[in-house]
Amino acid sequence: MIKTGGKTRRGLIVFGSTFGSIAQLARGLWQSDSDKRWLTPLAVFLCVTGLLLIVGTAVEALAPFIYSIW
Amino acid sequence: MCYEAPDGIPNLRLPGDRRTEMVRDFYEGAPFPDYPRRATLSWLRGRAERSEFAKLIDRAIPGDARIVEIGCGTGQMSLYLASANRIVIGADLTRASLRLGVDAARRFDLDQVQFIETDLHHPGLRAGAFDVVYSSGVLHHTPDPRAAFASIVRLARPGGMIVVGVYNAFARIPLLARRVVARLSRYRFIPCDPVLRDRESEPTRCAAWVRDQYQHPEEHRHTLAEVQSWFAANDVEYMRAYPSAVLGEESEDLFARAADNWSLEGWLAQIGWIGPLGHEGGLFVTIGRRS
Amino acid sequence: MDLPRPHERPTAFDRMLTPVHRWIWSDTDRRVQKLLRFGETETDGGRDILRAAEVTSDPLLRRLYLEHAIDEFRHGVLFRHRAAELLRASQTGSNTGFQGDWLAPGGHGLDDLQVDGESDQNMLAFLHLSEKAAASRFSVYRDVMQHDLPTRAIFEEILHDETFHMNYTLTQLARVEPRLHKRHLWRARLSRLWKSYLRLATGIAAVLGSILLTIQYFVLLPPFAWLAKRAARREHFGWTKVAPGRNDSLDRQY
Amino acid sequence: MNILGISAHYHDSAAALIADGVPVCAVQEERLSRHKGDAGFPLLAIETCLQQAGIEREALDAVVFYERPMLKFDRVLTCTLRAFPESWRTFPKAMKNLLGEKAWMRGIISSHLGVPARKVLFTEHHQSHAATAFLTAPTRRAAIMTADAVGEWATFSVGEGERGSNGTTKIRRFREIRFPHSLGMLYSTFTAYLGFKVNEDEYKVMGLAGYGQPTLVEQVRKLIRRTPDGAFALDLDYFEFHTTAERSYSLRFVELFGPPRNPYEPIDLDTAEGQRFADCAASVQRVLEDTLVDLAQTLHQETGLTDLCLGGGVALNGVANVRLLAESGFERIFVPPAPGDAGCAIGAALYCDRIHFGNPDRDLPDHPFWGPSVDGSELARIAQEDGHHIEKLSENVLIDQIAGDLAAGRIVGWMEGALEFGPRALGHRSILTAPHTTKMRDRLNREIKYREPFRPFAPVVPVEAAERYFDIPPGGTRLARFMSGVFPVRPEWKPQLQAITHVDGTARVQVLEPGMAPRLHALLEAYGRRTGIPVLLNTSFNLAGEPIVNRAVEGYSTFLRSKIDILVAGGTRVTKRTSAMDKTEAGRMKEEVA
Repeated sequence: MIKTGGKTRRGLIVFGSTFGSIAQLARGLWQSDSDKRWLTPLAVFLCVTGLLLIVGTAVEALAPFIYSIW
Repeated sequence: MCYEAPDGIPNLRLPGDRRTEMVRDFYEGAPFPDYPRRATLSWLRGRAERSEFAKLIDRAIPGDARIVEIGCGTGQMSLYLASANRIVIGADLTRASLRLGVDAARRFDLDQVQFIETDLHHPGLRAGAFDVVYSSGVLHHTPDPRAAFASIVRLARPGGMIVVGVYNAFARIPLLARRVVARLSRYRFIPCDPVLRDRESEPTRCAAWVRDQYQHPEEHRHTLAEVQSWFAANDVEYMRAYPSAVLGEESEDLFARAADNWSLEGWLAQIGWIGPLGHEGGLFVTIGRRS
Repeated sequence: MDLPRPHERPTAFDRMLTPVHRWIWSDTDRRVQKLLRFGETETDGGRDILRAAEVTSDPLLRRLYLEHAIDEFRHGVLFRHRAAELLRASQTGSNTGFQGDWLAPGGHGLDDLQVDGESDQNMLAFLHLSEKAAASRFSVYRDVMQHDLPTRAIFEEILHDETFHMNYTLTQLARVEPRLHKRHLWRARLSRLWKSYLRLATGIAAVLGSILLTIQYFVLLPPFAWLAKRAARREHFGWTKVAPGRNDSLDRQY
Repeated sequence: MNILGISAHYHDSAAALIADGVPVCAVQEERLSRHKGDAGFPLLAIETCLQQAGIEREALDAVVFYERPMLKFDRVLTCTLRAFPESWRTFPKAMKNLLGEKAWMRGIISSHLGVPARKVLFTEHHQSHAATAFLTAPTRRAAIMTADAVGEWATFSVGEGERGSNGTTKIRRFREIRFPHSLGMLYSTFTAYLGFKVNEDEYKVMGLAGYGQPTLVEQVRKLIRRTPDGAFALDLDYFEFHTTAERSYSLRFVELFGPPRNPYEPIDLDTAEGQRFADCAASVQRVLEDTLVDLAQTLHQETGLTDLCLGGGVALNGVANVRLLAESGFERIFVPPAPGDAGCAIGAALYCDRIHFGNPDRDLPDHPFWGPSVDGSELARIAQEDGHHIEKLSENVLIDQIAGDLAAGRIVGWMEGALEFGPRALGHRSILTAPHTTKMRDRLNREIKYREPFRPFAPVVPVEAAERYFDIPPGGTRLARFMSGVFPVRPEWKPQLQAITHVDGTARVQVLEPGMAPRLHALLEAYGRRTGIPVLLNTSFNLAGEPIVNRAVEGYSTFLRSKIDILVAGGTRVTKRTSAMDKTEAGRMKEEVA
């Protein structure tokens, strides 16, 4: 049986991995052959919003309050 | 015993009281729901399985069960349930509806369904003969639902399942509110009815819905606690409700006992039904096991 | 008359029907028919419980079931004998009139229970309930049998056994499946309420999230949308070459 | 080296484990979770894979996800921007969906499995399709063509694969066609228009096509035009799938083809309306075939190879596959048993093994049976508990008895060995019956499968006898191995094979080699000895709307809930307690009504 650990713990692992993924996305867009440099700031910004979503799902109980950070 | 069986539908009905006759006349005028002209069994199953409940109940009933549906109307549920080695008796007050059911059964080549015309107070069926007694959207249209319930329970064998769908007092509030407006405007204006909106392009189905929901001559509404009291009075063990009356419980096996039966939670859940069930008629289903 | 023992108090329903029962048992013919029928159901019940004793893997239960089954068989014999006596006494022969069967139900046939393959818990729970129901009814029958003392004595004796059956099934049920303590039950209930709060919270969060994202959409996206549309217009239709190095590294997520 | 491949999150999740270059286990999540088309993270499937291989998570050398999440995010974002401002409703949903979860696959996989993030790798979606198609096919060198609805950006790609003499493997994709121009989307749009479920019921369109005439080809060609460089492009005015999630065809589409079908009304082929839908289906099918054939011809000329490997969901279209075989110039066509997204789990893992780690090429067993095995004694135990009639028989007796049952017109639920990977039941989880009469087809439809009457059932035939009953061209046997082709039934046999002959005289036949499923082969031969025709009707062992059964209990409950007469798992044969008295019982009940 795969033990997946608590939801919060998993959320933290996912959170930790996001920065590498965002960096890859930014690098990819910046160097892309179809010239999408202009998309990079928006994509990165939205990903940061996404971090909030991850935190929101990880600590469900406080989710409504997390959004008030905004 | 002799009985008449025109169109292959035995007539076991005794003349009823005035209010029952009124309901009968109401349905005799417009059998509902109708079958499309070339309906097939796969069409019926597709249509039935739009409802999660139909799928769950089909899964819960064993393959060799004997089922009686009280108030089967045109028999769509009876025909849907008539798979595997099940035997289904569909009983209704209204011959015009049953005739449609018989035609459909013939067309679908289902020989394990028998439709009978009868009254639920004197069903003329052997007591204790059925594994499942199913009755949805019927009891609340009888003059005395509690008594009607007592008489259908007898059809189930000890240990048999009773599945009863009635209007919920809470979940029907939105419709009652709309009905006030509808009556004031003499049914010219019915605001925010999602079913009517869906059927915008089909005037006959719209009219059928308005007739059934807004102009029914006999209608009662019940709470879960009320239905549970019927159960208790008739030696029926309460199993669960659909939608579940346990907060946050997903209904999977309809014939399994609910995780809990806590009345406060039941009330909270019923208030919660106003949303999802209130959209349509506000029908909830309670399932019990005859002890 | 001695007071009924705690577990053989009739239920409200049965108490309500006392006059009916009194009427049913008042007539000898009816009494004979009923006793014969009770004799049958008790014997049937005994057979089923015997089967349960054969099936169960629990040695203690096996012994108790056996005991129980023997009791039931004995009850059957008692009922039949008494009926025979009454028949001989009345000399009228049996005359089936209105039986009032459903008004005065007898013991418990187990015909609705598939004894084989039934778990011990289910079996015990079932037995407990049916014994309880039977005890309730028999106590009413006993009470209305003021005029027929021998029959009353039979019910008295059977009731004594029923009380034992009722109690052993309950204690065994508690042994086979130790009941959760009340506190556990409450904890379960509260945790469910908490979970439904969580769902509410995530629901609210989802709505808030949608609002935030929609605001972003209209505030943030327009200039990028313009750029995207311009780029789309310049994009050619048809084949796009797959750059040779694109699949070299499996580490890439982009 | 242990490599886990995962496909998840869109439809039909799956996991596959490759150990030392050979698949050990591959299974779709739906078969375990029992939710049809389960798209969740395939935890159960992963667990099964690890169990079957007998390894712990720590022993995994790599976990490969079948697409690149950030590239997908780029595509979704770009398309949303292009559709501004109509896309305002889809934007929050899409962003929550992607950024709330799916974009962070590296973290999700590593958090679920507890493997370090650096071990989580990614292949491109169409690269995975190409790998599934080429690496599982017994060919040294082949052209590769993949087509589906959409992966990240690509919807169609061509390339070639090569197994070198020194054990190295190469897969090179030359070029691709990008979203929103997609053959899969074109077909899915018609699926939705015809009132079927997108991503699930595309085969119904194919079945319906047999009843229509391609009279609307000109109209369909307006939707998809060929570009000067030989690719294709959709005219987006007719579509809405790239802007909204609600509907995939636009008002102009409806103007062109008429009102869409109400999904809840039956199709009546005798009316003009019903015929119009059949013609629509036939027309889009024809255009799909024509386009594929043309693209494949170009690829053939370009590569000069004799073999073609097909991947992606479009490769499930058996009619198109046969036309490709006949007209593209390729001599052999290989379609894997699971060409769709679920199959990518195997492809991604194999690609990682052969190309990323450069492990030497190995010949793979050429069968689809990679799932958990069924246990006949488990069936015997539970059926016995319920009092059904069971027999444990030796191999020969069992085969002979089942052949007798089939010849007597009984419906047999057949379970043996490992579960199939992929959408088709290829003889390990099948419902088998005699294929001779339309009566049998109608009985199956009425009592078990509840299919639309226009959908045909498939036959299975031993390879030795295939030519006798079916008109299979050279190379067709390979397609028929995994039911990937539709072939004509020989006219003289049609009266004896009514239940499996489609209205256009074809059948989606499975040609069975003895080595692939020896018991089923033996059964076919025994049936042939009894009846003279070694052909059986073979349909997947499930009820309508449910996934194919996996374990004995699921087969058993399906058996009880339907009118399957006999259930076989391993050496156990079960008959129903009540089946014999079924009719009398019904009669008695009806009497009692009085």
